[in-house]
Amino acid sequence: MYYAERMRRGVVLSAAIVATIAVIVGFVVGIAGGYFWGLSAVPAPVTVTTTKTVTAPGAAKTVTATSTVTATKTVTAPAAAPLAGKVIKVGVVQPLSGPLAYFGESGLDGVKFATDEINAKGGVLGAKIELHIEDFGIDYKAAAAAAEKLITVDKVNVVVGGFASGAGYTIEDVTEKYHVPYVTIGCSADTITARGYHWVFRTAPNSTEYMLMMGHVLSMLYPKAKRVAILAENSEYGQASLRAIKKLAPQYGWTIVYDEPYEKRTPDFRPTLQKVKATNPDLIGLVSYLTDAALIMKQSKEVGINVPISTISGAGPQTLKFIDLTGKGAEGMVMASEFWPNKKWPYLPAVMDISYKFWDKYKRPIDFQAWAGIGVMYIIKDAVTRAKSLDHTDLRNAIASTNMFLPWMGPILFYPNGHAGWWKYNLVTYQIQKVRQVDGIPANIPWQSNGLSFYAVYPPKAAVAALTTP
Amino acid sequence: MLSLEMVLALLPSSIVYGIFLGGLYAIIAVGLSMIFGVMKVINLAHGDFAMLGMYITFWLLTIFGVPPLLSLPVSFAVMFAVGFPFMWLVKPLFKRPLEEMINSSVILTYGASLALASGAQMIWTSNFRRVPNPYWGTTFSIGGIGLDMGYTVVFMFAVIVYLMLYFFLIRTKVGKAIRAVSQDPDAAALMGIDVDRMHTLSMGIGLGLAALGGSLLSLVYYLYPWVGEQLVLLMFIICVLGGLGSILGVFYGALIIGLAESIAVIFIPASIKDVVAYAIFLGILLIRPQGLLGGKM
Amino acid sequence: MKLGITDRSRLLLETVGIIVLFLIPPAIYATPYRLYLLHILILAMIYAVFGQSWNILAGYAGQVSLGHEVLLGTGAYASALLVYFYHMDPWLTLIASAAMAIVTGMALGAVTFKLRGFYFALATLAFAEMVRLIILAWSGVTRGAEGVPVPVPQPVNMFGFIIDFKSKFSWYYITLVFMIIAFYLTYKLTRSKYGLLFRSVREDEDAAASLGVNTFKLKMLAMLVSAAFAGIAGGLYANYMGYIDPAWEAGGVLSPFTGLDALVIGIVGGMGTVIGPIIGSLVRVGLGEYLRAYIGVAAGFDIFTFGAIVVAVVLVLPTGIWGYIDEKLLRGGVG
Amino acid sequence: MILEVDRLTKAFGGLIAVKELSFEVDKGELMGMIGPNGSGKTTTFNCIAGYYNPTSGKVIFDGKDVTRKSSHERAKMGIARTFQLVKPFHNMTVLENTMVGALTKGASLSEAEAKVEEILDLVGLKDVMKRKAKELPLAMRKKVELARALALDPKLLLLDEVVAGLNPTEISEMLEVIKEINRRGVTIIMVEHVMRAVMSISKRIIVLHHGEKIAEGPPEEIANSAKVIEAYLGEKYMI
Repeated sequence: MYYAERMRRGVVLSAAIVATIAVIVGFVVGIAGGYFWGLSAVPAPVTVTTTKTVTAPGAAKTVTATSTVTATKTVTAPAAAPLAGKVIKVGVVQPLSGPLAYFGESGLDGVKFATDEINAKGGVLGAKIELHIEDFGIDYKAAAAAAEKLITVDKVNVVVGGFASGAGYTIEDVTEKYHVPYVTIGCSADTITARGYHWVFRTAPNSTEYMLMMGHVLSMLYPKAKRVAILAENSEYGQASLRAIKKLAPQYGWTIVYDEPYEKRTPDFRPTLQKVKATNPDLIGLVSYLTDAALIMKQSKEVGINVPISTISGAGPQTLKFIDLTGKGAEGMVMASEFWPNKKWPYLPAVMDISYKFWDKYKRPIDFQAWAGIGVMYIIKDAVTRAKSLDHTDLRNAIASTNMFLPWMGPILFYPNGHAGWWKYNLVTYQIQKVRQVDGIPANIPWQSNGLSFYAVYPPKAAVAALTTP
Repeated sequence: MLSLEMVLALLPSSIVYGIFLGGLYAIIAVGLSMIFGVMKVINLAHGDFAMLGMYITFWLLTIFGVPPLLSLPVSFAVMFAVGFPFMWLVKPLFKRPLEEMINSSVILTYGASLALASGAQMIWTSNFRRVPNPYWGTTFSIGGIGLDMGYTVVFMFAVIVYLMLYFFLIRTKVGKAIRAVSQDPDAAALMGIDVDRMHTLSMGIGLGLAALGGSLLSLVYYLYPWVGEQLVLLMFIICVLGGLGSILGVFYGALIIGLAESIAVIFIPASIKDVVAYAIFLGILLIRPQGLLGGKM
Repeated sequence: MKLGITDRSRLLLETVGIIVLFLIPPAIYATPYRLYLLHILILAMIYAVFGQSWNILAGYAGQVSLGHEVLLGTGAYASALLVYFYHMDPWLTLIASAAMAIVTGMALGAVTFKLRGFYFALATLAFAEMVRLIILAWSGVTRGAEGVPVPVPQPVNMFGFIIDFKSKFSWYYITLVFMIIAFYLTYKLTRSKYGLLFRSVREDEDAAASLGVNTFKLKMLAMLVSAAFAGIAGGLYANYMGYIDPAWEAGGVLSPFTGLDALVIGIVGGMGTVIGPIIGSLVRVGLGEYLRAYIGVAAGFDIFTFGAIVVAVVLVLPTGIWGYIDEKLLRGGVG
Repeated sequence: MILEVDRLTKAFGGLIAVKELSFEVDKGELMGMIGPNGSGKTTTFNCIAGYYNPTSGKVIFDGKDVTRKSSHERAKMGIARTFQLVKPFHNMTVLENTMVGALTKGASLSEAEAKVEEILDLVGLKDVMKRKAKELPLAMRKKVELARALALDPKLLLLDEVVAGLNPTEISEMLEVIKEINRRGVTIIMVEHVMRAVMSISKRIIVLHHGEKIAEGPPEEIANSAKVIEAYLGEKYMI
C-alpha cells in the first residue's frame, strides 16, 4: 500500500534514531558544557574597587555605613573567621531586560554595591560573597527557571531579588520547595508573605502599609478632602493597593468616588481623567508605575483637574526619574517610600555617605530599589555572622530572628510570616521639594532634577523638612 | 451609574480626545499598512522601528540640539535607508507560497523585533527618557476643552503626512506603480514594473513612516527600548479594520478605534476599553470581511 | 492505516525514542544539574503539547492563529480556579481544562472561521486579547490581576506508584505521558481520513468545499482537538508552575507573547510535521533558557541572540528544522 | 432532466454578471457552454456549484431545489466541478488529491485508495500518483482536478475551461478522457472559451453574452449563427 511505502526501512530507521539521540544528547551536552563554561565565566568575587570616600559637606566624615551597623548590633568578634576560605553564594534574580529593567538594574546595583563593600572589608567571618546573577526579563516562568538553576546547579545559599510581585510568587514557590531562604527586593503585594510559606522574607513594605502611611499623611496634608478618587492600574500591584485603600478609607473619613482600574501602556489618559474629574473628587490618588504616573500628572492639567494628585503607593514614582519625566509639575507631591538618601535618624551622615559613594560608582541616584538591594545584603551578612554556618536551615532561622538596625532602613525585624514590619518603624513619607540646604543635606546633591528632589517629611523623627501644602 | 446629563457633559471632549488619539494611532499605523498592503508582510517589528525613530529624535536633540520637528525628515531618511538591508532579509520569503510567506514573515519579524529591542537596550540602557520638547505640557483650551500642544502637533503632522502620502500614491508615477504592485504583483510585472524595486521602496517608506510615527510619538510619550511592543498589536487591528493596503482606510480605522476607546471610557472602566476596540474590529470584520475600505489603495 | 510490515521500522523508531525519553531522568540523576534540566524538559514538554495544538490547527488545517494563548490560558484558568477554590483533584481539573478550552475554541471558531488568511490571524489575536482583558477585569471569579496560586496537590498512590507532586521526577513522567499521548493522537489523526481532509482545507478551501468537504465543520473539528490539547497543556502548566496570572507581559498564560511562542515552536520546529513541535519547544524553551542562563555578555544579549537565531532559522530552513530533516534526510518518511 | 436553471440572476453590487438565465440539462448529456470573456460562464458555474448564492432564480438538481445549499452539500449530492484557474492541493500527492472526494462520500482510507486507483487509471495519472501536485505540469494538474472531481461519483460534472492552455496533443487526450467519462453515464457541462474543442464533442451548445443566453442548439447551428459571430467579433475588436 502507498502509505506504508513511504517508510524506507533501513535509512529512515538509522537516520531517525541517530537524529533523536543526537538531539537529546546535544541538549544534555549543551547544557552541561554551558554549565562548565558558565562556571568559568562567573565573575570572581568582586574585590575592592571603591576607596574614595566622598562625604557630604557638613557631614561627620568618620561614620561609615558598616561601622554603624556593627556598632548597633550585638557585638560579635569576627577575628576567629570560622568561615574562612568559604564562599557565600547569593543568587540574584532580577528583571534586567524588558520594560522593568530600569528597576531591576537599580536593585542589582545595590546588591553589587553592598557586596563590594562587604568583601572589601574581608567578607563575612572570612567568607567572601559571590553573586550569581540571573535575568528573567518579564517572563515569570523564566524567573522560576532561574531560581531553579541557582538552587540546583549553582547551589546558592540564599536567593534574593524579584521586583515584580508576579515574579516573587513563582520564585517563592521554588525556594519553598527546595528549602532555600529567599529575601525579596521589592514585591510589595500583601499576599507574597500571606501564603503560609516558611522560607520567604520581604524587606519591602506591603500595599497595606504604604496605604496606612499615605492615608495618614494625605489626611494631614489635605484635611478637607472627603471625596477621593483612586486611579489604579490593573496589575496585581495596582489592585492590591486599591483593595487596601478601600478597606482603610473610612479611617480617614474618605469616600472613594472612583475606583475603576485602568489598562497600562496607553498613551492617552485624558478620557479617563475626565471621568475622574466628573466625579468631583477633592483628592486623586495614583497607584501607577513610573511612566503612567508621569503621564497622568501631565495630562491631568490638560483636562483641567486642579485638585491635588498624589501617588499613594510604592513602586515606580519614588525615583528621581519621576521628577525627570514629570518636570516642575512634580513639586509638592508626596509619596511613601522606604528609602531615600535623606532620612534623618541619628545616622543621616552615614546615609549620605553611601548615597555619594553609590552615585560615584554607578552614576545614578540611589533609589528605593538600590537601597533595598544594599539592605538585603546586609541582612544576609548579619544572618551569616550569627549563624556561623551556610546551611540553608541555619541561615533561614538566622534571618527569621534578625534584629538589627540599618541606618537607611531603620530597625529590621521579621514577623513570623517573613514580612518586615514597616509601618511601625521604617516607612517614611517624602515630598518633592525645591533643592536647598537643610540640616545635614547640602544644596548641591547630585540627585536632583529640575531643581527638585525628595525630602523626608514624615514621621517627625525621620523628617528633614516640613510637610508643605503645595 | 452615570446620569445622562453627565454623559452629555463628557461626550464632546471625549470625542475631541478620541480624534486626537486617532491621529496618533494613524501616524504610527500607516507605515505598517504600507508594508502589509504592498508585500503582505506582517511586520511585528514595526513598533521597534518606531522606537528607533524615537531614539533618533532624542539623540539629535540631546547631542546636536536639533529641534524635535526638524528631526522628522532625518528619522524618516535613516529608517528609509534601513529599509534596504531589512528588505534583503525579508526578500527570500517572497519566493515561498503566500500562506507560508505569511507565517514565516510573522516569525522573522518577531525575531527581528526581539533583536532590535534588546539591541537598543544594550546600546542605550533600559533608562526611561523624555524628549524635552516645547510642546510637552503646553496646553490651550478651545470651547472649554483642554488640549495638549504635543497632541495637536502630532495630529497636524498626521494629516500632512497622509495628504503627502495620498498625493504620492495617487499622482506620482512611482506611487501608481506601488499601487499596482500591491494589487497584483504578477500583472504589474507584466506591465514592465520592477516589482522588486517597488517592494524595496515601499519597505523603505514603511519603515521611514514607522520612524516618523515614533518621532512624533516622542512628543507626547516616553521612550525606552521596549516601548515598541506596547502598541503594535493595536496597530495591526487598525490596519485590518481600515482594509488591507488602504491608506485612507487606516486613517478611518485609527479614528474609529481612538474614538471608540475614548467614548467607551465614559461607560466602562478604562482597563477594558480595548475590549471595545477589539469587539468593534471583530464586528466589522464579520460584516465586511475585507475591512472598511478593503481593496482600494 | 493499519500497521503494515514496513511500519515496523516506525514502530521500532518510536519505541526507541520513547525509551530514551523515559530514561533521561535516571541517566542524568548523577549530574548536579538534574533538577534544573528536568525543569526545563518539563516546561519544554508542556510547550511541545501546546505547540502541537497550534500545529494541528495551523500546520494541518491551515488556520494560522495568532491568538492561540487564549486556549492555553482558559485551560490553565479552569484548572487553577477549580483547584484553588474547590480543592478539586488536579486530574479531574484537567478534564475541565480541556472542556473550558474547547468551549473557548468553539466560540473563537464560530466568530472567526468565516475569515481567511490575514483576517483570520488578526481576528484570533483580537479575540484572545479580549478574553485576556475580560479575565483580568472579572476579578470576582478569576481573582483578576492577583492571579491564581495553585496549591501543590497531596501525593497520589497510583497502582502502587507514589506520585509526589513536589518531585520533578513525578512531573517529568506525568508530562511525558501526556506528551506521548498527545503526539500519538496527533499522529493517528493526521494519518487518518480527517488528516487528509484537514490538509485539503489547508491547501484550498474552495476546492475542498467543491469536493464535498464541509470546511467549517472540519475546521471546528481541528479546533476541538487543538483546544483540548492546549487546554490540557494549560492545566498541566498551572499545576506545575503553581501560579498563573493574566498579565500582558511575556510568560503569562494569556500573554500575546505566549501565542507567538506557539508560532515559534510550530514554525521553527516544522509546520505540518508531527515531530516538529518537540524540536520547536526544545528551541524555544531549551535554547531560550540556555541563552538566558549561560550567555550573559550583557543584559538583553540573550534575547538578541534568540531573535537572531529565529530569523536565521526562518531564512535558512523554510520548512523548519524537522521539516528539513524530514525532507532532506528521511525523504518525507516520518512527517 | 438532471439540472434545471430557472431565471438565474447574479449581481455583484451594480454589475450584473448573469441575467435571467434559464436552461435545462438532460441526464447523460454532454453540453457545451461558450461565450466571450466576461460573458458570465464561470459565474453561472459558480452559482450551480454553490460557490455563489444567486441574487435571484433557482437551481434545481435532480428534482431538488439546491439554490440555497452550500457547495459541499451540492458536491455530496453529485455536482462536481473543476476550476478555471487550477486549484489542486499543491502539497498533497496526486493520490491524496483524488482521495478527498471519495472520503467525503464516506469511504475509509483504504476503500478510497482502492477506488481512486481506477479513476487515476482512467485519466492517465497512475504513473505520477505519488508525486506532489505542485511538481506536475499544467496538463497533468488539470487532469488531477478532473480525477478529483470524478472521485465524488458525480451525476453532474462541471468542467471550467479544462483544455485552455493545453497544446493540441494534450487537448485531444483530454477530450478523449471527457468522452469516456460521459460514456460511463456522467452528465457533463463544459465551459470553453475556445469553440473548437466544444464543437467536436458536445451535442448541444449554449452561448452566453453579457450574462444572457443568445443562442442554443447543435454545434453546426451555433457555428453559423450570426448573433454568435457578432458577439465573438465584437470581442475581437475590443481586444
